[in-house]
Amino acid sequence: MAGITGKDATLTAYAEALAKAPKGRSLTQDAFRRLSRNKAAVVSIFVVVAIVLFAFVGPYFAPWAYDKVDWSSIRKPPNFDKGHYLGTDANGRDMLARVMQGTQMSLIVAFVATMVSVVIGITYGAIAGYFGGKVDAVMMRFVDIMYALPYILFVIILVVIFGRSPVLLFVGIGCLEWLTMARIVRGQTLSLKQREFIEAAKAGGAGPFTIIFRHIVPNLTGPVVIYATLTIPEIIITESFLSYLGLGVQEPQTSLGTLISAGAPVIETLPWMLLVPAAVLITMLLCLTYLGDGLRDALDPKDR
Amino acid sequence: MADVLVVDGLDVTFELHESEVKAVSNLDFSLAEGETLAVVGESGSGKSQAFLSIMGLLARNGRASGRAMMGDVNLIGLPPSELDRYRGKDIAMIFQDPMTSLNPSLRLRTQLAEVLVRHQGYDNDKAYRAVIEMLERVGIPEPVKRANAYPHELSGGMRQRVMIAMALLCRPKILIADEPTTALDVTVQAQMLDLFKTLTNDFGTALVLITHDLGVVAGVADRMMVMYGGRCIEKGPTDNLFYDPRHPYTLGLLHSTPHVGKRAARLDPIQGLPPSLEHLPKGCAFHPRCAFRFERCFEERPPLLPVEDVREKACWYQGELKYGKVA
Amino acid sequence: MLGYALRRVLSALPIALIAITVCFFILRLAPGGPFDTGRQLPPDTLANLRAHYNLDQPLFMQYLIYLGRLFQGDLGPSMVFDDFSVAEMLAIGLPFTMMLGFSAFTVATLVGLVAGAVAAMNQNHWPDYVLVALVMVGLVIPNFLMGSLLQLVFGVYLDWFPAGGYVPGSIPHLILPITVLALPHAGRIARLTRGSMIEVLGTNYVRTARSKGLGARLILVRHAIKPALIPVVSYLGPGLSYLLTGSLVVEQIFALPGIGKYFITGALNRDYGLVLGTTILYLFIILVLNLIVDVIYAWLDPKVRFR
Amino acid sequence: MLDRTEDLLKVENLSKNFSISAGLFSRPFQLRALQDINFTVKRGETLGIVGESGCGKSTLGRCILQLLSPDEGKVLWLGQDISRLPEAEMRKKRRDLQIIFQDPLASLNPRMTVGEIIADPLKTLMPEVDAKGRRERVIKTMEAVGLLPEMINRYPHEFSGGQAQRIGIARALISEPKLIVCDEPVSALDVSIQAQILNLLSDLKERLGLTLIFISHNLSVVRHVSDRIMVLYLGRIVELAEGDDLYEDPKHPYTRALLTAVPIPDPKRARQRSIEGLVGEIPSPINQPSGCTFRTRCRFAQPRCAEKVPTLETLPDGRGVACIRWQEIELASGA
Repeated sequence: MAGITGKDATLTAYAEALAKAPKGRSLTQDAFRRLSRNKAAVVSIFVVVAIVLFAFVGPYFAPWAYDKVDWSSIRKPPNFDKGHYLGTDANGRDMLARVMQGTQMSLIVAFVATMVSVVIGITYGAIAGYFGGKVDAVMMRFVDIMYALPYILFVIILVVIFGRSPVLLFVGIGCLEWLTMARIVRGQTLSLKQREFIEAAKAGGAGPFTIIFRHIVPNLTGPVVIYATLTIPEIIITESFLSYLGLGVQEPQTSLGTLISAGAPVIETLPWMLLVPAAVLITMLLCLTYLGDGLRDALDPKDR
Repeated sequence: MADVLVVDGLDVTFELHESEVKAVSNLDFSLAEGETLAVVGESGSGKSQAFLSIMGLLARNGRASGRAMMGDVNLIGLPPSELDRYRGKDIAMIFQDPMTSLNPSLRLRTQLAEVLVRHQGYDNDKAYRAVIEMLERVGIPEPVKRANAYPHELSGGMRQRVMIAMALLCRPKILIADEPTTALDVTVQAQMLDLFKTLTNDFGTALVLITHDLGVVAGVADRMMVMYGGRCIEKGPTDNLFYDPRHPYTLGLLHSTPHVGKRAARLDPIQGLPPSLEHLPKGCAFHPRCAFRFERCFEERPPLLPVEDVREKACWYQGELKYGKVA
Repeated sequence: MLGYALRRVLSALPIALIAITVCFFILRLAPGGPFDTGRQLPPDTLANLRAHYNLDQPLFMQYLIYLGRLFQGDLGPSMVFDDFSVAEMLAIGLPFTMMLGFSAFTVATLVGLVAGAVAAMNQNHWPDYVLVALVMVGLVIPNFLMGSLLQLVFGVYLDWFPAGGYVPGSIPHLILPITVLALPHAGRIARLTRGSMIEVLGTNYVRTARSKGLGARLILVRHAIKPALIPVVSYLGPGLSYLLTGSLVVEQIFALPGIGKYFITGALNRDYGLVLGTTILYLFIILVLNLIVDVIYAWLDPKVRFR
Repeated sequence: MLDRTEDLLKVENLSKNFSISAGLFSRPFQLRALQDINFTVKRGETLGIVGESGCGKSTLGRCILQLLSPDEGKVLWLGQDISRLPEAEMRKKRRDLQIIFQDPLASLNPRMTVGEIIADPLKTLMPEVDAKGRRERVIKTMEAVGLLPEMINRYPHEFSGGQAQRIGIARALISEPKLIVCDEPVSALDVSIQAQILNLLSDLKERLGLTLIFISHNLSVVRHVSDRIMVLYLGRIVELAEGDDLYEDPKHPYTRALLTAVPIPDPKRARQRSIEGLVGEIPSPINQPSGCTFRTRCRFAQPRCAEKVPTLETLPDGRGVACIRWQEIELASGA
C-alpha cells in the first residue's frame, strides 16, 4: 500500500513551516469579540474591576483602619481634614474604611460560595448527565425538590447552629446555590454526550477519562462561566440578607449587608451611613447582572 | 392562463451586526393559475427567503422591497393586519420541518379549524366538519381521532399531511411548499408528492415547490426556476431545463445528482464551494466555480435574458455546454 | 391526568422525608441545646426539662418519636416559648405570613407576566427598554434596602401609607410590605417571560400561525402564551419559597406580626421544635404548591402527560 | 494486489435492543433495533446499507465498530470476534476500523483546531508516532482529502459543511484504517458538494485499498457507490444483493416499493412512474408486527405472513431475500 503517510524531507520542512500557519479564531476569541461590542458589558467589567480594586487595594491607602475608633468624631458627616471622607458611624469608625472592608467581605463570600457551588454543581450535574437513565432520573428529581425548598431557612439553621464564622457562611450558601448549576451542567452533558464528536473520539480509541476531560469539560465552560457570573450577585444578596437579620459576619468585621442594616434605621439623621454602602452594593449587583447577560449573549449566540 | 402571482424586482436584505446581506436580488417571475413552479437551489441561494418575504414572514432583521402582485394587491410592504386578509386564505405556505411547524400545545383540530373560522367565518361546528373532511382527503386514517390528538402523537409524515390539509382548507390560489419532503423518508416522500399533484389539480391551486432535490422536481413541476447567490440564473419549462440546460450551474447540478437508474463511474460535480451571501464574488456569482468562464464573467454580472421563447438565463457564455470534457 | 398527579405526590413523599430527616439531624448534631444559653439551670431542673422534651433519649429514638408525632399531625412543644406548642405558635404567626406571601406572589406573578409579555412583543423598542431597566432595578435592590427606602419615601415623607405595624383588616398597612416582597419576584418572572416569549415568537409554529393570517392578537393568545408559560411556571415553586423566606425580612422592617420573628428567635435559641416545625410546614406548603405547578405544567405541555 | 475474496468482516446473528426509560416508576420498554443480522464484507468492496429512518442502519454501523455493544451475536474482524474484546484490546483494532459521520460540524469538537482534531486518534491509536510525525501525517492526510494544509490551525466553525466533512474524512483516514463505516456522509450536504465528497471517497478507496460500509437513506447515492447492497427494514435484513441485481431485479416487495419511490431526476420517466403500493408508514420499532414485519405495508401480504418471521433465504447466485412469497410475486408481476 502506497499509503498517504509516507515520509520525505520536503514534507518535514513543510510541516515545520506550517507550525506558524495562520491561527483561526477560536470560539472563546469569537465570544470576546462579541462581548466587546456590548457596551453595557464592557462598562460593567471596568466598574467591577474598579470596585474590586477599591475593596482590596483601597484599605492600604485609606487614612483609617476599619476597626479603629476615632473618639473625637462619632456620627460625623464627611470631614476631609480628619480624613473621614465618608463620615463616621455610631462608634466613630471611618465609613470609607468600613465600606472597603465590607465590600471585600461581600466579594470574598460571593467568590468562595460561587466556587463551592460550581464545584458541587459540575460534579453532580456531570455525573447525572454522563450516566443518564435511572441515576439521572433520581438525581434530578432530588434537585427538583431541593429547588423548591425554603433554602434560606436552611442557611439560617446552619449559621445559627455552627456559629457565625464567615467560612461557614461561604460554604453554607455555596452548598445551597449549586442546584441551578447542576441542572445546567447536566443538560449540557446530556446533549454533548450525544454529539457525534464524542463518538468520533470513541472510534479513535479514547477512554472515558479522555472523553470527559478533553471533549466534554472544555465544552461546558461557556454555560458554567455564564451561570457563575449570575450566581455572584445572588450570593451577595443572600449574604447581605443574612447580615441584615443579624446572622452574617460579626463585628468589628463587616459586610455590605451589615453596613446597610446599620444605616437603614438612621437614614434620616445619618444618611452617609446608608448611601455609600447601598450605592456600592447596587452598582456591583447591576454590573454583575449586566456582565452575566452580556456573557450569555456572547457565549451562546442564538440569534446570529 | 391568467397569472395569479407576478413578482417584479424583489429584493430581500438582512441587517447583521455591522453589515447588510442581500439574500435575494432583483427576482422576477410569474405564476400561472394552477401551474407548478419548482424553485431549485442550494442552501444560501435565497430560495426560501424570497417566498418568506412574499408571505411577510421574514425574520425581524429582514426587509423586502419590490412587488409581488396577487391580482391588484402588492403583498410586499403590506402591513401585517392587511396581509392577514390574504395569508392562509388566498396564499398559503407549508414548511420544511413538520416536527416543529405545528404548535405542540394545541390539539390539531384547534389549529386547523381556526383557519376557517378566521377566513370563512365558519362557526366551530361547521369548521370542525370541514376539518375532518379535509383530513380524510389528505389521506389521514381515523381523521376524528387524529383531529383530537396533539402533534407529538403523530409521525412526521402524518404531520406533514396535516400541514397540507391546513394550507388547503381555504382552497388558496397559491400554495408555497418549502422543502416539504426533505425531512421525510423516501416512501413517504413519494406519497406526499402524489398528494400534492392530486390536490393542487383538484383545487386548481398553483404550487410553488421550493427544493434542492432535482429528483423531487422532475415528476411534479411544469416550470422551473434555478437560483444561485440570491438571483435567478435560469428558468423555463422543466423538460427544457433537464434535457437541455443552458446555464453551467444547472448543468452542474444535473451532473451532481446521482441517478438511481444508471450507475456512472464518477459524478461530474461542480468544483469549489457555494459562495457566502456576505462575500458574493464580483461579476457573475458563479464564475469562481464555472468551467466555461471567460474575462467578462469576472467583471460584469450577466442579466437574465430570454433564450428562445419560453426560457431565460443569466450567463455570458453562449456556446454549447459540453460538460464532461471540461471537468 | 389524575394518575400523573398521583405519581408526582408519591415521588415527592420520600424526598420530604429525607428533608425532614436531614433537618432533624443537623439540628441535633450541632453543639449546644435549647437550655445551654442564658441562665445556668440547676442540674435536676435541667434533667427534668430534658426528660420532658425527650432529650435524654438516644438521638435515633428522639427521631422516631418525632416522626411518630408528626404523622399524627403533632409538631410537638416549643422549647423556648414555654407553655406554647409549636402548632400554637404557628397558628399565631403563620396565617399572616402566608397571607402576605401569597398576596405578594399573586400580584408579582401577574405584574411580571404582563410586563414580560409586553416587553417581548416590543422587543428592542422603548417599552422593552423601559421595562427591562425597571426589572433590573427590582432585581438588584435587596428587599431590606428597598423596604427601608419605600418606608422613608411613602411612609414618612409623603405619608401615603403607614410606615409600619399592622391593624387587622387594614389594607393600606399591607401595601408597602407587599410591594417590597413582590418586586424581585415580579422582576424574575418578567425576565423569564420576556425570554421565553421571544423564543416562542421565533418558533416555527408561530411562523405557521402567522402564515395562516390569524392576526397578532389571536397568535399571542392562542399560540404563544401557553408554551411561553412553561419555563415561567417551573419557576413558580422556587419563586414562592424565595418569597416566603423574603417575608422574614419584610416582617422585621415593617414590624408585622408574622412567623419570621419567632423563627429567628427560635433558631438563635435552638428551639428545635419550633424551627423544625416551621421548616416542615414550609416544606409541606411548597410541596403542595409544586404539585399544583406540576399539574399546570402538564396542562401547558401535553407531552408531559403521556410520560 | 488486494485479495478481494478474503472476508474482512463477518457479522453473525447480531441483535441489539435498547431499553427506553418511561420514567422513574415505570418499567422500561424494549426497542428492538437490530435482529439476527448476518453478512460478510470482502476486502476492497463497498457494502451499501439502505433503509428508512428507524430501520437500524446507523445502529448496525455502530455495532460493527463496537461503539455500541451488540446484545447477541458476533462481529468477526479477520476471523476474530471483536464484540467481546476488552476495551484495551479493542483499542488496538480501532486503527483498522474507522467511521465518518452524518453531521459534519457536530462531529468535530468545536474547541479544537483542525490539526488537533485530525491528529487526535493518533495519540491513542499510534502512540509510537511523536508530535512531529503526527503533524506530518496530518498534512499529508489533509492534502489527500483536498484541504489546504494552511488551514491546520483553524477551528471547525470557520469551515463550510463540505470542508468540515473533509476534516471528518481526514480524521478517519489518519490511522490508515482498512475499513471505514460511512454513516450518511453526504446527506447533510448540498447537492454540488455531495458529488464532490462521493468522488473523493471513491478516489480514496481506490488509492488506499479501503473497504467501505456505506450507510444511507438515499438509494441513488448508495447505488452510485456500492458493489453490494443490503436493505434493512425494522432492524432486519430483507434483501442483500449485488447492486445491479438489486436495482434491476428487486425480489423483496419492500425493495420494489422503495425503488419505485426514489425520485428520478428525469421528467419524462418521473411522470410515468407509479408508486408500487406502499401503504401507510413504518410501524414503531417498539411495537412490531408479528411474523414478517413488513406485512402491514405489503400489498402482497397474506395471513400466513403473520405467522413466522421469514428467514433470509440465500439464492443460488448468492443474493439473499427474506420473504416467503418472493417467487410467487415474481411470477405474478410477470418478471
